[in-house]
Amino acid sequence: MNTSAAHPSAPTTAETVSERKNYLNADYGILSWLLTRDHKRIAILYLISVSAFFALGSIFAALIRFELLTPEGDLMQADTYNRVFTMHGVIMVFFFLIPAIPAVLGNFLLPIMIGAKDLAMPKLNLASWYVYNLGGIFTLWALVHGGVDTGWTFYTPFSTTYSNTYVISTALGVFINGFSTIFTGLNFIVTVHRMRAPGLSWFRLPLFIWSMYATSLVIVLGTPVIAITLLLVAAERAFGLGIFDPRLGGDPILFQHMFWFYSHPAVYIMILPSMGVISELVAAFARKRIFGYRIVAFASVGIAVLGFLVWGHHMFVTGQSMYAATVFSVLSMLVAVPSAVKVFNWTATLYEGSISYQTPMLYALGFIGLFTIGGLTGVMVATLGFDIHVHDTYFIVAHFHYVMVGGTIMGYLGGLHYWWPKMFGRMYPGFLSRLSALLVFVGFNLTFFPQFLLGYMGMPRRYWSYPPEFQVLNVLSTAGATVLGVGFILPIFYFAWSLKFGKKAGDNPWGAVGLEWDTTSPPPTLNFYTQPVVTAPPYEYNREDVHNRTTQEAPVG
Amino acid sequence: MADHTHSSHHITSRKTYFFVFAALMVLTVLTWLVAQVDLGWANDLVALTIAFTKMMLVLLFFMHVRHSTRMTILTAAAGFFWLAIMLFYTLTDYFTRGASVLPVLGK
Amino acid sequence: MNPQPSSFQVIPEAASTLARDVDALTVVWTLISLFFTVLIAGLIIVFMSRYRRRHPDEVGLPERAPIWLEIAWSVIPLGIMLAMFVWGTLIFYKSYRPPANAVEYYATGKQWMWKFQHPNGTREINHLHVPINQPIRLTLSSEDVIHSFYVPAFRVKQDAVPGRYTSLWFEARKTGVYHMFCTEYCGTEHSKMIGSVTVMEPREYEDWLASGGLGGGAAGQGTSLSGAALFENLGCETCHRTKGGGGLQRGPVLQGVFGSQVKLADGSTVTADDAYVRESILNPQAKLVAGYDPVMPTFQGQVSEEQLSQLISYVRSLGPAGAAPAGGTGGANAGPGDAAGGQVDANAPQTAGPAKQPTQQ
Amino acid sequence: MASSPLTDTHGHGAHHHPALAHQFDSLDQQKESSTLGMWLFLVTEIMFFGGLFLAYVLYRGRYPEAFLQGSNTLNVWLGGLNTAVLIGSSWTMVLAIWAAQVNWRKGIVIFLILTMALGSTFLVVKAFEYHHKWEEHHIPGKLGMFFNSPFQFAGDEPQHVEIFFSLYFIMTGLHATHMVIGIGVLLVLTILAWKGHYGPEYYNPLEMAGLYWHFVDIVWIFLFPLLYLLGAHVH
Ligand code: HEA
Ligand code: HEA
Ligand code: HEC
Ligand code: CUA
Ligand SMILES: [Cu+2]
Repeated sequence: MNTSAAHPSAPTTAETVSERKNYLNADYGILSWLLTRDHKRIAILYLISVSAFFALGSIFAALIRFELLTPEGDLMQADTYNRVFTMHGVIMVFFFLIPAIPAVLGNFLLPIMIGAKDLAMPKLNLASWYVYNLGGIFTLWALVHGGVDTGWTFYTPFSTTYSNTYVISTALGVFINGFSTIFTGLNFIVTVHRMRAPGLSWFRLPLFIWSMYATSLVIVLGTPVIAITLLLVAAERAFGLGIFDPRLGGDPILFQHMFWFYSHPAVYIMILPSMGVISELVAAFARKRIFGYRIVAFASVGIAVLGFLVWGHHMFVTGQSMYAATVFSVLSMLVAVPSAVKVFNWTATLYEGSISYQTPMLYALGFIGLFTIGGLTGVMVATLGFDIHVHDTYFIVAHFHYVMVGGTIMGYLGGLHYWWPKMFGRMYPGFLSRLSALLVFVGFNLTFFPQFLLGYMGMPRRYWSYPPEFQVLNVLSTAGATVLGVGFILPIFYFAWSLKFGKKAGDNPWGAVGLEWDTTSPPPTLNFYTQPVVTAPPYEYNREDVHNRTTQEAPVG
Repeated sequence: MADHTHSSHHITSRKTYFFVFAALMVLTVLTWLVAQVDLGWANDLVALTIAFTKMMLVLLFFMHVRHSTRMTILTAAAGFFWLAIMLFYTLTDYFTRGASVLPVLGK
Repeated sequence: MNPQPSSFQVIPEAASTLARDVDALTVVWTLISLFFTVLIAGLIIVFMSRYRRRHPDEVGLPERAPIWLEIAWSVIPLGIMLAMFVWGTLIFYKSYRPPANAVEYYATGKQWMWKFQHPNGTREINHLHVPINQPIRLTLSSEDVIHSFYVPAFRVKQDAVPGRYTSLWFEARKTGVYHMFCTEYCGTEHSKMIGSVTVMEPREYEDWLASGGLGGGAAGQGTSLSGAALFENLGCETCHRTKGGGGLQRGPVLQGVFGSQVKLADGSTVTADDAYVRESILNPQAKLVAGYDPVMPTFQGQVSEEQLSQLISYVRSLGPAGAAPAGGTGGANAGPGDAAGGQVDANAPQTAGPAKQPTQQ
Repeated sequence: MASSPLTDTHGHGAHHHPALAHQFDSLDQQKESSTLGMWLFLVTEIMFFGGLFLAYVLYRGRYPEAFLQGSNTLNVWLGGLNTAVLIGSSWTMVLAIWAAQVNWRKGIVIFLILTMALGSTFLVVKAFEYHHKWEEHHIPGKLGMFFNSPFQFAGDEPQHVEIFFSLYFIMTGLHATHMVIGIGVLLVLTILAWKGHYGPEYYNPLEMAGLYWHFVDIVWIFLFPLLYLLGAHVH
């Protein structure tokens, strides 16, 4: 992408970065953050909240893995274990993975990448952060009072009648959190429609924007359903209604339909943004236009739409009609096609590229590999005959960690490493960051690959103790988690370090093209010095005028 | 910005509003009247058709969909379409279950 | 009683007609996945080295995206998937429709145990004995939350949903003892809602049925068991656990109960003697212990008189301190009783709650 | 100017309307954005109530008799009255916007107050209906017990009728919650209109509140036949 006039007389050299007014030093004091309406500051606020929840969720993951070191449940009581994996799932899904990329990277970059001054509704954006934290407080309240033990899926009638833990406040926490997600999604759609810079037509949008747009569609159409579903669960529990209670004539399977109507599309809320990030990274580090740009863009929207038609694949053995199961199975295969197309297009982009192995690219390549495995096993479990064996076993646990951790988190970390210099104007250490990418990749596979085997051997999920023959693989998995944990903890330190001591990054450290690289690092409050005008499609690495700018690269480490 | 047409500041007249209001009231009475008669399977069909008509009146006139951009119409339509997806696929399960309750082959 | 597979194996024992189908599907799927994973990873590695950036100013070549390539890599995976879909669905249909000669068994899930009933009315808890080479249709229901019946060796799984019946079928092809799991999360003891399926030769199965159906988990062991083993087999110990065993205490700890004064829910007290224990087992709701819910199922019809007395003597053997040990008809400590014995021996007298302290000896 | 970041357009020159927010270039862009935003919000509302309609359809199909009986305990007259009241309030709502369009500022206030009055009438009638349900012991679940009126139903399938009432209370309760929020919003707008904020060139907030209000009306348009008229033919 190219702009006619970036910032003609604005200071451009790295030395003046700190003196320049930017969104970070435009204003000081805690209130200037808490009351800000600047999408970039809200992104930072979100970064802090989301990271805190990630840390919390990870501690629970560590507890799960330690408990499963031995067949007998000796680290904690069964009840405790059930609460631990429930809190792990709830926090990771609703309070980390769903907001992570949209609310942090999306918030920061979406207006910049389309050349707007801010999102269309800045107050709503700030409200979204507060609502998110309010939902978090409800959930944490439940946590400190003893937690919930329903699993992140809140299946009835266990959650409505039999569990004697804090289901209501957790459900309300997730319910409230849903509003924050909706606010973000709604804001993004409106912004993409109405605030694009002059000349920025739909097919000049970066693929990250396309994926954020598709994600937002899913958010807007899906989230209200989980809201009403969990509200019903809370109401049923509080008032003893019978909507999901078979003893009172209700139907527990209805709950599952309503839950998965949202929660399957929600997995695309998690993966689509990450796919968008990967498109940016692959283009930037192969210095090449994404292979089949339009098809990749349409694939995002295709996944978003088709993703609404497959939820029943979580219910193959619940006694769902076998005909409905058949339909859901075949539709699940259809939705895999656009995902496959994306994987192939990224790979093909590397062909004849000019590939550099900066940290973000390592994450991107890791993503492609791990997502492929996760996705393929997803299609395997979408096959009816196979799913009856592995449903609710560790095979499923492995599948979704491959897509969620190997996919989404790899994308999130890759994106964070890619745009970090833009967000804070500083570079992080190259060696350490590459090391952490490597640790994450190796640790991840060590943790979760054995779980595929465990699952096929028949180890059910949500088991606090298990028959001894499963121990070997569980020990392996726990060992892997330790490596993975180190990989996750490292960035916390070097990112923090970089804020103060990191090398000044310059405006375009990667020599990438895109509107975000045309403004300063960190960007000014209203993002640009002059209104950018877009004259070309994205990822134009072969044009002469773009070519010149690539010399600015400041190699890392 | 490629996709939107300039939204007109169209002013609907008071008369139109009144007629729409009156039509809505008439339809309310109508739906009540029809409900007194047992039409068998058509009970719900008639009731829902009337409700749907009323909804369209509100949408088109009171909510100015008549004069809005294609984008608005698309958005509203998407909402109802997705609702239909949810209802349709969920009910597909329930309505085809009978078959799987008696899954005996060759008997 | 738990199955002990001879060695570590990734593909679990394939012991049903369905297992082979599922395994074949798995193998083919795994090969396909392997192919695509290796393809993608291989291409990435090749491109990574071949097109490494050699100069900081270098850019990639202009992109050429031939449409046939896009079509090819959409249509080929789609074709593969559809083929696998058809195959997988056929297997699913097969698993869904029991053959006409299937024999009806019943299973009821209940927090946290499985109760089974054989066609002749014999009942079992957490263990199921079935004859080999005989299609068996299991109708599932649940008394409380959703459970899921899963036997990995048979590759079958079906949720037991409260308020309705679901079913599955299998035909075992190998004698042996196999794991049976509950795979739908159902609360505290979800991971303890496990048991075994014993596949027997038809003759042995008949013998087993004839012996009252309460043989142990091991195949062919048709002899009657001691009170301690019965206590485990009938699932008593899922509710009457020893203190410190973790999890939820659904029924009173039985150590130290016998001979003590028991406070009942209606405020009265009663001495825990043989008659009381017998009534507690056959008609649990008649005298409710104070502080507990009326959740204990009746075992009327499931235990023979002989077994009943074995149970009673076992409960008597649990204390209080100084009470006549063992003895009785069955000789509670005589049998194998490995697991249960180990569990209940631990500091028996101290575990009794204050309300149940013996007041008379 | 070129070397300083794009500054906030607030207070720059008289050609900018005071209501124009900094992130927008023109009032038109702002209006279109909020319209789209509002419609997207309504889409989420459709899906939100949609979940309830799904539950309704399922149980209605499963327990048709119980639903007929339950429906017959509702007061069609009050339901009908409320339908009329709501339609009337939708009418006054559009008239408030019309008043803004023709620059009749007092009219805006009058019509907004009328709308709120009708909305409140609806809620009052609803409260009477709820009270009546309470007297008849038709409040489902523990809620009834809490209000000292445990659920009782003399006809067949009391349990399934209880499901009807659960849905009835949740659907109408959430609808009423939306009304309360709507009235709150209108109250703010009335004050702003009183202060003269709205006129022919800027009445966007009225339009947005109107969309919301009409949507709530539409929900009721469906609730009325589905809950009240369902069993009207069997007496
Ligand atoms: C980021 C989240 C994410 C993503 C992206 C996916 C992606 C997919 N998932 Fe996954 N899934 C989860 C998160 C996710 N899933 C979670 C959290 C659960 C468990 C919930 C719970 O119970 O707690 C779950 C469970 C789950 C189940 C239920 C299993 C069970 O409980 O029994 C199923 C069944 O169909 C399924 C299928 C799929 C499919 C078909 C895809 C597809 O979209 C994948 C498409 C991708 C590819 C196919 C890879 C790339 C393609 C190629 C390289 C080309 C070659 C391909 C072929 C020839 C096939 N998933
Ligand atoms: C974004 C989503 C996400 C993420 C990132 C993870 C991350 C991890 N998850 Fe999680 N997981 C889920 C989503 C996620 N999970 C969901 C939805 C479920 C289902 C829940 C349910 O069934 O309801 C689940 C369930 C689940 C299970 C199955 C539990 C069961 O069924 O009994 C297991 C078991 O191994 C597991 C392991 C892990 C591990 C090892 C990681 C690792 O990636 C984590 C790596 C991190 C660390 C190892 C710790 C890092 C250390 C710190 C941050 C410092 C503080 C730590 C200490 C001081 C101890 N997860
Ligand atoms: C579902 C859980 C459950 C199972 C299984 C169960 N019990 Fe109980 N049992 C209880 C509960 C709860 C009580 C206390 C309330 C009551 O008396 O019914 C109880 C009470 C008793 C008592 C009286 C104890 C006292 O303190 O006075 C005896 C004896 C007893 N059970 C024996 C058995 C035996 C023997 C078995 C197996 C054959 C068994 N129980 C199986 C739940 C169970
Ligand atoms: Cu029963 Cu899990
Ligand atoms: Cu899914």
